[in-house]
Amino acid sequence: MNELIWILISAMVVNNFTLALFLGLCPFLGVSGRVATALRMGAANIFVMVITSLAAWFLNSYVLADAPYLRIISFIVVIASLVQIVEMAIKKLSPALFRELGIFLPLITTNCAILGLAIFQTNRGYGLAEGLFFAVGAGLGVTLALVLMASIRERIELSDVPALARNMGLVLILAGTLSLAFTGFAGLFSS
Amino acid sequence: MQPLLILSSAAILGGVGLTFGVLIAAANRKLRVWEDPRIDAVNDMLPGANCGACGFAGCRAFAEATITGQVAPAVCTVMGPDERQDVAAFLGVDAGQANKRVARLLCAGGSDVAVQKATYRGLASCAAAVAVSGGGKGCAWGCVGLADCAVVCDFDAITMNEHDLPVVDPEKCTACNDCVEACPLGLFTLMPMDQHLLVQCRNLLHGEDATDVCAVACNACGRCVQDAAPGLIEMRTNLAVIDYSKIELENAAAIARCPTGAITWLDGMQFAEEPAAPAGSEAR
Amino acid sequence: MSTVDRATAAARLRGIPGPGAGRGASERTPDWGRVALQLTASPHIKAPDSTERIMWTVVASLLPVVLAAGWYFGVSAWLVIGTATVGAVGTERLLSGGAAVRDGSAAITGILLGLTLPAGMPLWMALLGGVFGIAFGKLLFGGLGQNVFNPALVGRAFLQAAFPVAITTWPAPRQGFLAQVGDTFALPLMSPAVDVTTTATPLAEMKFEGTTTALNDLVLGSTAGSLGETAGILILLGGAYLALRNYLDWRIPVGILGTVALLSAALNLVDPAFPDPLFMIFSGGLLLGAVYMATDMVTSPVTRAGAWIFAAGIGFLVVLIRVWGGLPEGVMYAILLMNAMVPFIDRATQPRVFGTVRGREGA
Amino acid sequence: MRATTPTEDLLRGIWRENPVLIQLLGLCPALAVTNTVANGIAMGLATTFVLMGSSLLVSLLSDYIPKEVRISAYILIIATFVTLVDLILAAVVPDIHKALGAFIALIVVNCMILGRQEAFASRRPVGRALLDAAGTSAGFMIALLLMSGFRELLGNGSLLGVDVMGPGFEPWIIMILPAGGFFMLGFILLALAWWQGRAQPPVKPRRWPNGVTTTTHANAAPRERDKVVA
Amino acid sequence: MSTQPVPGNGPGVAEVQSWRLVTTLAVAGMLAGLLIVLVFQWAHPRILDHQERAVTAAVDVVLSAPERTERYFVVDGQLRAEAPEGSDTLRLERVFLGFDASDAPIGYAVRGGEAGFQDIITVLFGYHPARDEVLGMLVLDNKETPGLGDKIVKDTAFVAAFQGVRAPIQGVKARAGSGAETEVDMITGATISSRAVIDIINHRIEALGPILKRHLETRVAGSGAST
Amino acid sequence: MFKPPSLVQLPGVRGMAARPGFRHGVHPPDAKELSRARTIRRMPFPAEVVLPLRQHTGKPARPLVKPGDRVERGDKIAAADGFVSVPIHASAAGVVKSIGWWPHADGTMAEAIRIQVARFSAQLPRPRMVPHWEGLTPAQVVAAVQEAGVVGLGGAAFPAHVKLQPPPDCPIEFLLVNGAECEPYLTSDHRVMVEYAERVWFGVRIMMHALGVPRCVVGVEKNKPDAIEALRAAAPTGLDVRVEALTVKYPQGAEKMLIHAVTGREVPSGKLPMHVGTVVQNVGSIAAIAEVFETGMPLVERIVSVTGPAIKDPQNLIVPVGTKLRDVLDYCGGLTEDVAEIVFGGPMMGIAQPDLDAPLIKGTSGVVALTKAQARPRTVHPCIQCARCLDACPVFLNPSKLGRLAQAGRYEEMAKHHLADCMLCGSCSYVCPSSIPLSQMFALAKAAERRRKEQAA
Ligand SMILES: Cc1cc2nc3c(=O)[nH]c(=O)nc-3n(C[C@H](O)[C@H](O)[C@H](O)COP(=O)(O)O)c2cc1C
Ligand SMILES: Cc1cc2nc3c(=O)[nH]c(=O)nc-3n(C[C@H](O)[C@H](O)[C@H](O)COP(=O)(O)O)c2cc1C
Ligand SMILES: Cc1cc2nc3c(=O)[nH]c(=O)nc-3n(C[C@H](O)[C@H](O)[C@H](O)COP(=O)(O)O)c2cc1C
Ligand SMILES: Cc1cc2nc3c(=O)[nH]c(=O)nc-3n(C[C@H](O)[C@H](O)[C@H](O)CO)c2cc1C
Ligand code: SF4
Ligand code: SF4
Ligand code: SF4
Ligand code: SF4
Ligand code: FES
Repeated sequence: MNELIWILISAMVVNNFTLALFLGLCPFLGVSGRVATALRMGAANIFVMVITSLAAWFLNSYVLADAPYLRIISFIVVIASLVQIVEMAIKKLSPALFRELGIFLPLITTNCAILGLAIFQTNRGYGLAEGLFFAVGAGLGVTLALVLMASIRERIELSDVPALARNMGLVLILAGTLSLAFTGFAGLFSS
Repeated sequence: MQPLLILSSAAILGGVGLTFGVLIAAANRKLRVWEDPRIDAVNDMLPGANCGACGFAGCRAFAEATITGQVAPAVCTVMGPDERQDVAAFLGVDAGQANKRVARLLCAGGSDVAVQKATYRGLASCAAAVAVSGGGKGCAWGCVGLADCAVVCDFDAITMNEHDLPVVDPEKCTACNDCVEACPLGLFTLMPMDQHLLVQCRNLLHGEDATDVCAVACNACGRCVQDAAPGLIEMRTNLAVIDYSKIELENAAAIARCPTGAITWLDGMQFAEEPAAPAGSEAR
Repeated sequence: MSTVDRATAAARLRGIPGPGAGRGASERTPDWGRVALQLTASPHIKAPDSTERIMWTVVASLLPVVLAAGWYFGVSAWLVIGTATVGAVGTERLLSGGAAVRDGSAAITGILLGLTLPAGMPLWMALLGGVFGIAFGKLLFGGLGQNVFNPALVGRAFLQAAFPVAITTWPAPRQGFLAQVGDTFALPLMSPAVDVTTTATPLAEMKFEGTTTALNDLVLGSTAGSLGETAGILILLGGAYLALRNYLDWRIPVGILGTVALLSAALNLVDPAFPDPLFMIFSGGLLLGAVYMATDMVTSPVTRAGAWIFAAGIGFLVVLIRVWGGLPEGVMYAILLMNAMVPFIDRATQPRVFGTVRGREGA
Repeated sequence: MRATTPTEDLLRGIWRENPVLIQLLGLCPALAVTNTVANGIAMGLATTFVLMGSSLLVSLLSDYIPKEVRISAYILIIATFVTLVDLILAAVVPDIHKALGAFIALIVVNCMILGRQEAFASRRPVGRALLDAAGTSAGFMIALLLMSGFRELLGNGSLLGVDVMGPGFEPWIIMILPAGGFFMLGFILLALAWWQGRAQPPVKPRRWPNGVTTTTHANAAPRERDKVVA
Repeated sequence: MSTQPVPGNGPGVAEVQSWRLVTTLAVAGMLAGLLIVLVFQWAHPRILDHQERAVTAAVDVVLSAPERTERYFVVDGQLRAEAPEGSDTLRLERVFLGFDASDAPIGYAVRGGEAGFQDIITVLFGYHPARDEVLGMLVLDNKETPGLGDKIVKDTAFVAAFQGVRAPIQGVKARAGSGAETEVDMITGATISSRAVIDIINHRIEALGPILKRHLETRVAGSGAST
Repeated sequence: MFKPPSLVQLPGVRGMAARPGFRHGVHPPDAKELSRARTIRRMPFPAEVVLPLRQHTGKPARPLVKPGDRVERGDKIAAADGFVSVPIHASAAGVVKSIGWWPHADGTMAEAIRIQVARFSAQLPRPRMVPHWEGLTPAQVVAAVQEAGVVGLGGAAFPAHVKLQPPPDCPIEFLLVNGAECEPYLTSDHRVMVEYAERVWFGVRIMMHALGVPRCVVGVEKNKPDAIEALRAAAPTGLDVRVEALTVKYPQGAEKMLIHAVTGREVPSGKLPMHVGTVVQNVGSIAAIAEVFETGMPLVERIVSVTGPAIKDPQNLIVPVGTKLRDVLDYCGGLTEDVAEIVFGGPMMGIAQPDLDAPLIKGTSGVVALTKAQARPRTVHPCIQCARCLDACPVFLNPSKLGRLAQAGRYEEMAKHHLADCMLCGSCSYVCPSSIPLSQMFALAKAAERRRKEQAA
C-alpha cells in the first residue's frame, strides 16, 4: 500500500506531468483561463487517464506481450477510439455532462500526457493496481497544475499586465515559476 | 524474415483496427448528434468584433440569424463590402443595404468656450465625474471631456481634441451605439450621414444664463426656428429641437443667424479643423 | 460648420473682466473666480497611512537585521544586500520609472533577497537575482500589487536553480569584518573560485549528518546560513513592531510558526530522531520567511480565514520538505507554493456578507 | 477556406503561423528536449519526417477515409511513422534515441501534427500538403533551434557540445531544468511581442468598459482647468 | 446552436455505411502493422547489438577491460550460468565475472539501482569480493539534475574515486576526509546523488557480497581443478 | 437588558446578546469639538431662498405657485406627487420670483422655486391648527406627517410617513431612534439631544403611537455623554424607552449597523429594517415630527452644523430650508484662505459642492469646509491586498476584489460579489493605504448595473 501511495504522490507532485515532465502542455496553456473550466478539464483528464491505464495494462498483458514494437501505435489508436466512443456516449446520454466535460475529451486524446502515461506505465512495468494509482496521481497532478494556473490567471486578468506580456509570455513565465516552486518537492520521500 | 511474426503483427493491428472500427461504427449509429456546419463557417467569415451593432448577442448569434434568413448580412456594419459579399455568396442570399450612420455629439462646449465651476479630482471617467456633483462643469448638460466615449469605441473612431471634446471620425464609426450608451450625459446620437442640421447643445437655460456658462450654448433666441422651413425646428424647454421626420426640408439658412453657433450644418466630420464651406453658406 | 468662430466665442467669454462680473441679465452671482473649489467623491477625508509609509517602515524595520548581517558575516554581507537592492531598485527604476521606486516596495524586495543569500555570493549573481525577481516576479505582472509570487523569492528561486553550488556555499560566521568570505568579486558570468572556509548549515547537518545544533548557537546566530536568517531575535522584534502598527498580519507568522512547532513536536514525540520544535523554528530561514516574506500582503490571502490556511500550508510544507524532502531547507519553496495557492484560497474564503447566510446566496 | 499560393503555404508555417511560437502547439517536445542543440535537431528531424510522411498519406487518402473514423485513421498513420522513426533511431543512433526518451513516441500526440492533418492536409492536394508540412516542420525546427540554442548556451556554456563561453563560465543550470524551458519560451514570446509592438504605434489604453483608470487623484492635474478659477 | 438528433435531416450529410468505417480501420491497421514489422525486422538485430555492446562496454569500464567475461544469473542466492527453465531472462539479475589476460578473475560487475534526487539511479560497479574492493563505477542511467546531480557521471574525480576503494564505502564532504581507504569525496552541491551512488554500491555488496565470495571461491577452486 | 425575540434567526449570529457595537468599521478622528459646545442659534433670513422641488427620496413635488405669487412662511408651495413624496412649504414669507433651473444641493441643476424674502413682513408662521396627537388614529398621524413635508433628516431624506406605515406582514416590535451621529464634525443631532430632549421624547411618543409599538430604544454614541444624560434625565416615565450608549465607530449610525448593535440582529441582505421588526428614525426627524404636533409648523427649517477647519466660526444653526450656501457661510464668518472643498453632510458620505449658490435643503445635516491639507490629492497606487478594506467594511464585503473588478469594468461579476449590499459608507476608501477611490468606483458600478437592469427590463 505504501508503495502505491508513493506512486500516487510522486506522480502528482514530485514528478508532476505538467511542471516537471513537460507532458500535456498544449491544453495546460490553452484551458487554464478559468478555474471552472480547469476543474472540468482536470476531471476529464483523470477520467481519460484511468481509461488509458486500464487499456495499456490490458494491451500489455494480453495483446502486445510479444510485439512491444507495436505499443505506441496500439496504445494511441485504442485510446483515441475509446475516447471517441465515450465522447459520443456522453453526448447522447447526458448533454449536460457533455457540456461540462465532453468538449474537452478530444482535446485530451491528442495530448502527450495520456500517451506518456501509457508509456511510462509500461516502461516501469506497473501492474494493474500500480497503474491505476499512477494514473490517478498523474491526473490529480495535472488537475492541480491546471487549477493553480487558472486561479492565478483569473487574478492576473484583473491586473495591469504590460502590453507585451498579454500574449502567452506571462503565462509561460508563470509556468516556469510554478515549476521552480515544485522543485521544492524534488527528492521527496526518496531518502 | 519470420513470416509468423509478420503475420501476427498485421493481425494484431488489423484486429485492433477492426475492433474499434466496429465499436465506432456502432456508436456512430446509436449516438450521433447533428448541428449545422454553416454556423461555424459563417461565424469564421464575420469580423469577430462581437460588438453587437447588429442587434444580436455577438457574431455567432448573428451568423445563426443570417443562416435562418432572419437578417441580411449587411446588417453587420463592421464587415467591409467584400466580406459582406462573401457571406452573401456563401449563403446564396442578397447582402442587403445599410444606410451609413455616424455618432454625433450634442455638445460643442469644449474647455475653450465653456466655464468650469470647480475642479474635479477623482476617477478619470465621465460617469464618475458626473456622479460627483456633476463634475464641476458650469453647464450641467455639457460634455465633461473625460473620454468615456473614446474609450468604449471599439473602432478607434473617437479622439479627444485639444478642447477635451470627442471628435468622431465618420470613416471609422460603425454606428455601433456603444458611445451612445457610455456617455453619462447622453450626448451622442446616431445620425445618418446625409442629414446635416444639428443642434449641438442640450443646455436648458435661457438667454444669458446659458451663455454665461458656455459661449456656444443654445440660448433659446428662436432665430433658427424662424429661418428654417416651417415646422422643421421648434423651441422646446429653452432648446431648439429639430424634427427629423421632416429633415428633407433642411437647408443651411437655419444656421445663418444663430448668435452662438449652437446649431450647425454638418458635412463629414463634426468639429473639423477647417470648417468646410457648406452648400448655401454664401446665402448668408 | 457653424456661424460662430469658436475663437471669437471664447474671447467673448474671457473678455469679461473676472468671470461672473458684469454679466448683464444673468441673475446668478457666480464667484467662480473667488473660490477655487475642488470636487472629490466621498469620503472626503482619509486615514493617514499610505502605501509608501508602510513600505518604508518595513525597510526601516529591516535595517537592524541588515546591520546584524554585517556583524556576523562582515562587510561582504552588506555588499551582497546592497547589490541585490541595486538590482531590484534599478530594474524598477529603469522599467517603470522613478515614481514606482518611491513607493519603497522594490527596496524591500532587494533587501529581503539579499538577506536570503549567503555572504560569499558573487555580487553579479546577487545583482542578477534582484533584476530577475523584479522584472519577472513583479513588473511583468503589472508592478506593485499585481504579482502572484513573492518577487524576492522568485529571484532567489531563480538563483538557487541557476547557481545551486554558489548559493549553498555557506561561509562560517564571524571570520572578521573585512575577511574575504567568498569570491564576492567574481567577474560577471564567471564561476566563483571556491577556496573559502565553508561550514554546513544547521539544517544541512541535520539532513545529511543527522546532528542538531545547540539552541544557543541558533538563537545567537553563530551558525552558517543566509545573511538574514541568523538574527532571529531581531527579526521577531521587527515583526512585532510591524504587527503592532498593523503593517503585517500577525496571523501569518503565528500560524506558520505554530504549525511547524506542532507538527515537529508531534514527530519528535513519535521518534526523537526527528528534530525538536525549537530547532525547527530557529534554524534556517523560517523566521525571516514567516515574519517578512510570507507576510507580503500582495502575495498572501486577503481574508482572515485565508491567512490561517495559508500559514498552516506553509508550516506543513516546511516540515514536509525539511523532514522528508530531498532538500535540507524548504521555506522558500513552501512560500512560493502557497503563493501559487493564494488566488484559490481567496476564492474559497470570501467573507460572509452581512445579512446573508454562508453557503447560500442572499438570505 | 481562402485560396492561397504555394509560396504562402510554404512560408506560413515558418513564421506567421509558427506552430510553437505563434500557435503554441507541440510545446511538450519543444520544451522537453531542447536542453541541448543536438537533441533539438534530432527531435526536429524526427518530427519533420513524421509530419511530411503523414501529410503525404493523409492528403492521398483523405477521400477514402470516412469522417467518423477520421481522427483514428490519422492517428494510425501518424503513429506508424512515429514507430518507424523510433525503431530507426534506436537502430542507428542509440545515444540520441536514449536522450530523447519517450518524447519520440510522443510525437504521435504532438498537437501540431494532428492539427496540420485536420486543418490542411486532409483538404488539399498532395503537393500543397507537402509544402505546408515542410513549412510547418521548418517553423518547428526554427523554434527548437532557438530554444535549444539559448538553453544550451546559457545552461552549459556550449553549442552543439562545443564549449563557446570559455572555461571560467558559470553555467545557468536552471536553463536546462524544466523551469528553464518554460522561462526560455516565455522570454522568446516576450521578445517577439516586444518586437511586434515596437513596429506599431503604442495602442491607446483601452480601459473602458474594461477598466477605469485609477491613477487619478494626481492624474487629474493635467486636466486642471486653472483658467476658469484664475 | 442548433443541435438536433439525426437520422439524416441535415443537409448534405449522407448516412455513412458502417462497413466502410470498419474496413477502413481494419485495413489501415493491418497495413500499418505490416510496415512496422518489416522495419522492426531490420532494426531489431541492430538494437540488440547496441544493447549488447553497451553492456560489454560498461563491464569493460568497471572491470578495467577484462579479456573475457562470464555471465551469471542470480537465482535463489546462487549464481547460475544458465537461467532456470521458463524464467524471464530479462527480469533476472545478472552479474558478470571478468578475467584478465592470464585468465585470473578480476572481479564481478554488478548492477544496482535506487532512488537518487529525482528518480532511480542505475549503477554498474566492479567488485572483488575477496579483497572487499570496489574496482570501478559507471552510472548507467540517471535523471538527476543536469549540471548538478549528473556530476556523478561527469565529475571524473568522483568516478575515479571508486577505483580501488574499500567497501563499505563512506561518503565524506569534499576535502573533509581523513584519507582512509574506504572514503569517497562526495560532490559539493550534489550530496544526495553522490550518497545515492555510494548507497547503491554498499547495499548491493551487502546483499550479494557473501554469494559472490562463495562463488569466487568455488569458481577459482573449480577452475584451478580444471586447469 | 432588552432583547427582542429574533424574527430572523441567522446562523452565524450565534443568538447574539445585544452588544453596543458592530463588527468592522473605522475610527476617523471625530473632530466634533469644533462645534460640539455651540448652542443652537437661529440664523436671520437671507434675501432669497431657493426651494428645489426634489428634496426627498421619491417623486419630486409639483409646484402650486407661480412667479409673482405672495407666500407666507409655512404655506404649501408644492404638493406631494404620490405616496413616496412630500409637499414643500415656503420657508420664508415673500414673493415667488421664478420657477426654473437652479443649482441643487447634489451638485446638478434642478428645478426650484425661488422666493424673494420680504424683509419687513412678519416671519412668524400664521397661527395654525395644532393637531392633538392623542386623538388621532395612526393613519391620521401619517397624513399629518406627510402634509407637514417631514422627511428623514439623517441624510437620505426618505419621506418619514412611509416608514410610519409598515406593511401588515412586517410586525414592528420597537422604534429605534438614531442618535449615533457617527460622521466626523457633525454635531446637529448632538445639540438636538442636549437642548431638545423633551421634544425628542414627545416625538418618540407620537411615533410609538402611530406605529403602535410598545418599546423604543435611542442609540447614542458614547462620545456624547451629555446627550445621553440629557435624554435619560428627560425620559418619560410609563413608557418602555431606553437610551443605549454605543461604541464610537463609523458607521455606527447606518441603520443596519445600529440595529445590529442594539439587537444583535442582521437585516437580511436586500431587506429593510422593518423585516427585523424595527423602524429607524433619526433624532432630528423625531424632533421635527414633534414640532409638527407642538406648533403645527411644517418642516420649513432644520438644524445644521456649519463646521470644519476652513470655517472661521463654526456654529450649530437653525436654518430656513432653501438658504443658499453663500449666505450660511457669510453668517459663519466666511471661509479661511486654505479652503479646498465644501461638503454638504459629513466628510465621510457628504456631497462636495461646486457652487456657492446651492441651497441647503431638508436633508442637509451639515456643511463642512475642509482645508487644502485635508483634501490634498494623493497618489493612487494599485491595491496591495493589505486587507484593511476587508477589515473596515461593515457589511463584510471584499472591497479589494470589488475594486479590481470595477477597474476591469466587470460589473455583472461585482453583482455576484454582493455589490448591492454595499451602502457606499466609504470606510474602505478611508482606510485604503493606496488611496484607491473604492466607494466611488462602487457608486459608479451600482449606477451602471442599475442602468443595465433598466435596459434589460
Ligand atoms: C533545482 C535543484 C536541483 C537539484 N538537483 C540535485 C541533484 O540532482 N542531485 C543532488 O544531489 N542534489 C540536488 N539538489 C540539491 C541541493 O543542491 C542540495 O543542497 C545539495 O544536494 C546539498 O549538497 P551540499 O551539502 O554539498 O551543499 C538540487 C537542488 C535544486 C534547487
Ligand atoms: C424603495 C424603498 C422603500 C422603502 N420602504 C420603506 C418602508 O416601507 N419602511 C421603512 O421603514 N423604510 C423604508 N425605506 C427606507 C429605508 O429603510 C431607509 O431608511 C432609507 O433608504 C434611508 O436610509 P439611510 O438613511 O440609511 O440611507 C425604503 C427605502 C426605499 C429605497
Ligand atoms: C454609512 C451611513 C452612515 C449613517 N450615519 C448616520 C448617522 O450618523 N446618523 C443618522 O441619523 N443617520 C445616519 N445614517 C442614515 C441611517 O442609516 C438611516 O437612514 C437614518 O437614521 C434613518 O432615519 P431618517 O429617515 O430619519 O433619516 C447613515 C447611513 C449610512 C449609510
Ligand atoms: C510586511 C511586508 C512584507 C513584505 N515582504 C516582501 C517580500 O518578502 N518580498 C518582496 O519582494 N517584497 C516584500 N514586500 C514588499 C512588497 O509588498 C512587494 O514588493 C510586492 O510583492 C510587490 O508587488 C513586503 C511588504 C510588506 C509590507
Ligand atoms: S462607439 Fe460611437 S463612434 Fe465608435 S463606432 Fe460606435 S457609434 Fe461610432
Ligand atoms: S461626450 Fe459624454 S462620454 Fe464623451 S467625453 Fe463628453 S461627457 Fe464624456
Ligand atoms: S463603501 Fe461599500 S464596500 Fe466600502 S466599506 Fe462601505 S459598504 Fe463596504
Ligand atoms: S485597503 Fe486598498 S490596498 Fe488594501 S486591500 Fe483594500 S483596496 Fe487593496
Ligand atoms: S505537444 Fe501538445 S500536449 Fe504535448
